[in-house]
Amino acid sequence: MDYIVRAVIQAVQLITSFDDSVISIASLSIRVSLTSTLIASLIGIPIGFILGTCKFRGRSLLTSILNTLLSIPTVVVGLAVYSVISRRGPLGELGLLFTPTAIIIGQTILALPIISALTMNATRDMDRVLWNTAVSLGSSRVQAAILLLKHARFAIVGAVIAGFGRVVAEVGASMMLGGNIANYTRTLTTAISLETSKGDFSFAIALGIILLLVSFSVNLGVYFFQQWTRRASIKTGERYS
Amino acid sequence: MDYIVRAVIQAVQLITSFDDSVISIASLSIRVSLTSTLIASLIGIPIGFILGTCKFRGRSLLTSILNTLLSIPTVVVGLAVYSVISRRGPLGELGLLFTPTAIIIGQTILALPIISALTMNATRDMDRVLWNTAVSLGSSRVQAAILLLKHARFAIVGAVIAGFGRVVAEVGASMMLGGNIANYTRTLTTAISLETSKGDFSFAIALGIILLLVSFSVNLGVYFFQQWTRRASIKTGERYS
Amino acid sequence: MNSNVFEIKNLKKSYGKKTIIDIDHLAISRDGITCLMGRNGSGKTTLIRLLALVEQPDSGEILFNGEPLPKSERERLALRRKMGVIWQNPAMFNMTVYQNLILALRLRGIDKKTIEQKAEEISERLSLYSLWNKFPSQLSGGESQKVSIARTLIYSPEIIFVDEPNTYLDEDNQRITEEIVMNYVQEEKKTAIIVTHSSDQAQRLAKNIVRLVNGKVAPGSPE
Amino acid sequence: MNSNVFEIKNLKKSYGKKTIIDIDHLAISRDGITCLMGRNGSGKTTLIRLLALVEQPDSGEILFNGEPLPKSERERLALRRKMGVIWQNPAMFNMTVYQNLILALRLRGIDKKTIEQKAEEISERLSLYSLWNKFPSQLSGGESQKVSIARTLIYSPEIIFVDEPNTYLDEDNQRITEEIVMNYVQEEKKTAIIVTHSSDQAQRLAKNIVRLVNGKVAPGSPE
Amino acid sequence: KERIILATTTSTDNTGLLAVLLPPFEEKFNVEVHIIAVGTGRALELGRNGDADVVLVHAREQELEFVEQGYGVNRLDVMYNDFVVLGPKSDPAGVASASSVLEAFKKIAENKSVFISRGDNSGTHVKELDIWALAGITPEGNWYRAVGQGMGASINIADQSGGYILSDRGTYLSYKDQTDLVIVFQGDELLFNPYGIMAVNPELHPHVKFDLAMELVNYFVSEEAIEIINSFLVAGEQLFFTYND
Ligand SMILES: Nc1ncnc2c1ncn2[C@@H]1O[C@H](COP(=O)(O)OP(=O)(O)OP(=O)(O)O)[C@@H](O)[C@H]1O
Ligand SMILES: Nc1ncnc2c1ncn2[C@@H]1O[C@H](COP(=O)(O)OP(=O)(O)OP(=O)(O)O)[C@@H](O)[C@H]1O
Ligand SMILES: [Mg+2]
Ligand SMILES: [Mg+2]
Repeated sequence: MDYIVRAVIQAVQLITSFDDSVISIASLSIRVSLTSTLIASLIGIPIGFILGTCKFRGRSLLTSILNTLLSIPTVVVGLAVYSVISRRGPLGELGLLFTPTAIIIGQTILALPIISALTMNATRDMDRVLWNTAVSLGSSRVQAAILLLKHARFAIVGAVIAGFGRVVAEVGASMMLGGNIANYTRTLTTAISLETSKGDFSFAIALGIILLLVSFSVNLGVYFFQQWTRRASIKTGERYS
Repeated sequence: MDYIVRAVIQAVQLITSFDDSVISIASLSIRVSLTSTLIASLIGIPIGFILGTCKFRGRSLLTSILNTLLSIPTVVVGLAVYSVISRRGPLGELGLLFTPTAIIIGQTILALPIISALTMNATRDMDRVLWNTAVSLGSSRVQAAILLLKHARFAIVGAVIAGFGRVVAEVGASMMLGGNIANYTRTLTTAISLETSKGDFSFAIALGIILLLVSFSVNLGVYFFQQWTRRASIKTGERYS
Repeated sequence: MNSNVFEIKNLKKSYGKKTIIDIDHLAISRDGITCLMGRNGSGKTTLIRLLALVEQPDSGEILFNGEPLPKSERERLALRRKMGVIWQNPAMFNMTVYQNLILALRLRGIDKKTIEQKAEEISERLSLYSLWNKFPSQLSGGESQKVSIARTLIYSPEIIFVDEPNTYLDEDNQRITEEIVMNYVQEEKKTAIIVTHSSDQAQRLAKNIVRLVNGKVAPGSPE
Repeated sequence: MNSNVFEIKNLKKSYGKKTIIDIDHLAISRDGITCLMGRNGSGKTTLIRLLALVEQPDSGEILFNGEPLPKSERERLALRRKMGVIWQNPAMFNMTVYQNLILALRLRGIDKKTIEQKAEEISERLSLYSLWNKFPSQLSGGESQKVSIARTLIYSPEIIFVDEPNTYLDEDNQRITEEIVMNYVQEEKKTAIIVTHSSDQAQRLAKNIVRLVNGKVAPGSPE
Repeated sequence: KERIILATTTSTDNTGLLAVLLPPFEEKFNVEVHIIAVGTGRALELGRNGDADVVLVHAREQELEFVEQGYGVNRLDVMYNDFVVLGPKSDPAGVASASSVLEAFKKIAENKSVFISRGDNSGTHVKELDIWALAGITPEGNWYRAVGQGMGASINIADQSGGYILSDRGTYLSYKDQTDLVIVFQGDELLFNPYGIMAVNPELHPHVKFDLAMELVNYFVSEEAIEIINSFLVAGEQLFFTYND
């Protein structure tokens, strides 16, 4: 328990002292993870939607494969991407290894399956009647898809949040692809892993607490954004009620 | 690319040769992760259901907190549990550290937020009318909850699978709490991390492939179980159709 | 025994700022059919939700057989199991029609043989056999309404609430449903409370007609 | 121009092994109201799904204004935008009533001012103002039916399909809906295809009555 | 079977030495030695908390401090190997011609050649910092990159960025096939890498299996163990040396 108490104190100190290196580490974590979550959402939500709503042969096999990809270890993704972008790999010339971009690539791959799988689940239970309604009101297929996603927005936002949670917390790919280089590719999780290996457990937990605070802010941001769009949508009709 | 090709060959060899140590590592991974997913489901599904369906003050704050817990790094959970079950910790006397039980504790804590959060999302979009129907047909509250969960079973099973994916793929807590002891607490992920640290990347990826196969089998198991319950349910009325 | 199944005193229920139900006094007789009428949004469905114990009033009292509704969840459940509601919107669980049909019996822990027998009985009367293995999303509107009626009648509740029985039904099925309900009330001496928008139907079936206007009982209704 | 808006030849549609629609020949006139009748499960809603281009037939041909329905998604969309369906089950999107109401206009990229004006017009006729800020789960049965009618009429489709217009509506609202549809057909010269179970209503409104029996057109219907 | 927990460094375990060294002991005492292979810092922390019974690491200063503070007892020198300086074949800083490791490090710093530091307080990192200090250099700037990772991963990063790195010989040997780096400097006395073993103090942690721990500590310096250590080869080279000469 010791560690935890000390960790909380240390976390408070780190935050109140605006420690430069901690701020730069945290901001890298946010930037990298938000970017990869965004890219993964743009690709993963449509994939999940198609798997969830279109009936075709082999769908249940694809579903099982997608679910399996949820359990791909981060370090394996790290290794696989590494073997492509390392100097000896096919994309070696781009010199991506040990840069923030490399981390983004790895994290995008990590976030993809979870975002697609959860979108698939969210749209799978959905009523066919809603699709018919959207289409008969004059939606193109894409418009209808967007409408259904909007309808199930709680679950879709949940999928994106789970994707963000996965990548901001992961260490295997960031370590492997970013290299944990101080002031350049050191993220909160690679820093935590470093402190742990040094045996400085309470500092590691303190960084963990900061990571959770960072993530809490992101979640609050999402929450307020939702509230705001909802209020805005109600405003439209306010005059008349 | 090299690594990946070699890894695939190595994975095939490992599997076809029924390598003893690989089998014991894989079976420990399955046992530990299934157990923790089960425990986390028993606790997490009800929590998620309550957060999803009951309206009360502070619900959206709780939701944000739950979503934040999705991004708790595995090694931080490992450290926190460590500080409780370490010899110096309050539960030190139980001697749990570096045993499979310790891993189960850590993984259960890791699976809890994701299972609860996804259950919450799945039940949040649900129609109040369904609850009224269940209740007026004579369900007790618990029966009604079970009915609604059954109704949204795709998403609920999805939540459990995502929880399993998270824990079977995690390494931080297993490493910290299990200690990666050969033939005792070495799981697939800690073995992967060991091979990575040794620089044997293709062996690490080979183990990663085996992990995915293991996880695929579990997913297929879930799939066939669902098919079977569905078929069984249809059988009941077959005579008359 | 009291001749009223329900007696309502000063009942109020609001959603947000709007008062939906505001009834000073209303008695509903045990015998015969009571028809509940009123314009769209007048509070008919809300009143049923309150009487059938799926929702709690904000204030006021509902007497059931002369006694106040119980507070404990146990007793409320026991009471609810004597009642049945055929809701306005036939929501069904994502299971086969057969499973939806026998749900209430399973919830009550009835034995398998009785369940099968009752399922056959009701399926016979409403021609449901061919639907048993379908899922709700595969039913036509009228078919789901029939299943919704059947799954409530299957457990022979003492009191049934029927919120617009004719919805989606063709004329034959409307007649059959009417007959079943009439038989239920006249032969088996059960109580039925029916919401309908058809004055003809109300005239034909009802012993008493209660008219709701903006959540209040209109003058001319009983009491 | 052809006097038939739809002409159907050898149309077939099955779900699983069961053939739901099996129509050798059927013509639906552009003028006046065509009523589609038939028992529950006879295939009325399925036929509407086929005619309104939300589903593809298994075989056979549907001529629209004398020409076969287009194959390309682009043209199909353009055609669908001329049609409107008031579905049997008023499914609504989890947005405010106002947003549901103006959805079709937004999908067509109509400008904001026109949208507001049309929303006000239709809300006036069906008394919807007070519902604008509600969410679908907060509506009564009749209220959602009214919204469902309004969100289709708001974009003045050339052809409207109405699957059981009376569902959930009180007598006043039934009358208003009937008037709106009559006016739509008589004054604005649009086409309406209405499913109803009420022979009275069919007699009152229809120029032609088509009767479906097990997916086939019953003898005595036009052609 | 009883178990005894040995906390040690990853580099020790990864060479495979313990896999041949421990089985005879396990058989003799009918016990299982559970190896927890972690960083030096964490291994000592496990000892401090009483979560390990025996600690085997290579960071003499820290070991002595550990014993001084009363956490460890009966520390014994077990064996040693050495550190080597790795670098690209082209050796841009001309380290190969240096006469001492201090000179080698000076050349790297003067040339501003990329240098990868473990940066994780491991035994190797501590040794590297000692050398910089003795050489009178404060390493900083873009060429000096602290990566905070294990030895293997760090070698790999050095390889990918064409830089120099200080490594223990064991890890390098097991990596030899997969890296373009070569040994550019070795053999200085300063690069001596001694391993020490110690039991966790039973007065602080009454639950530790002190008797078995002492047996294990003594076993490491027994004739039998010395024989095994000296005949242990990696890639045809002897890796660890004992003090019995
Ligand atoms: N959850 C809710 N939140 C807010 N308002 C609600 C909610 N449920 C119902 N209402 C409002 O309460 C009023 C009464 O609803 P109720 O469903 O009882 O009407 P009803 O008499 O059954 O009407 P209908 O004949 O259309 O079914 C309606 O105006 C409706 O909008
Ligand atoms: N997705 C589906 N899968 C299987 N069967 C279906 C499906 N949709 C409809 N059916 C069946 O097709 C038949 C015709 O359905 P349809 O909805 O067209 O009937 P309807 O004439 O509109 O009936 P109602 O008056 O009850 O609305 C019904 O027996 C129904 O069970
Ligand atoms: Mg109602
Ligand atoms: Mg229909």
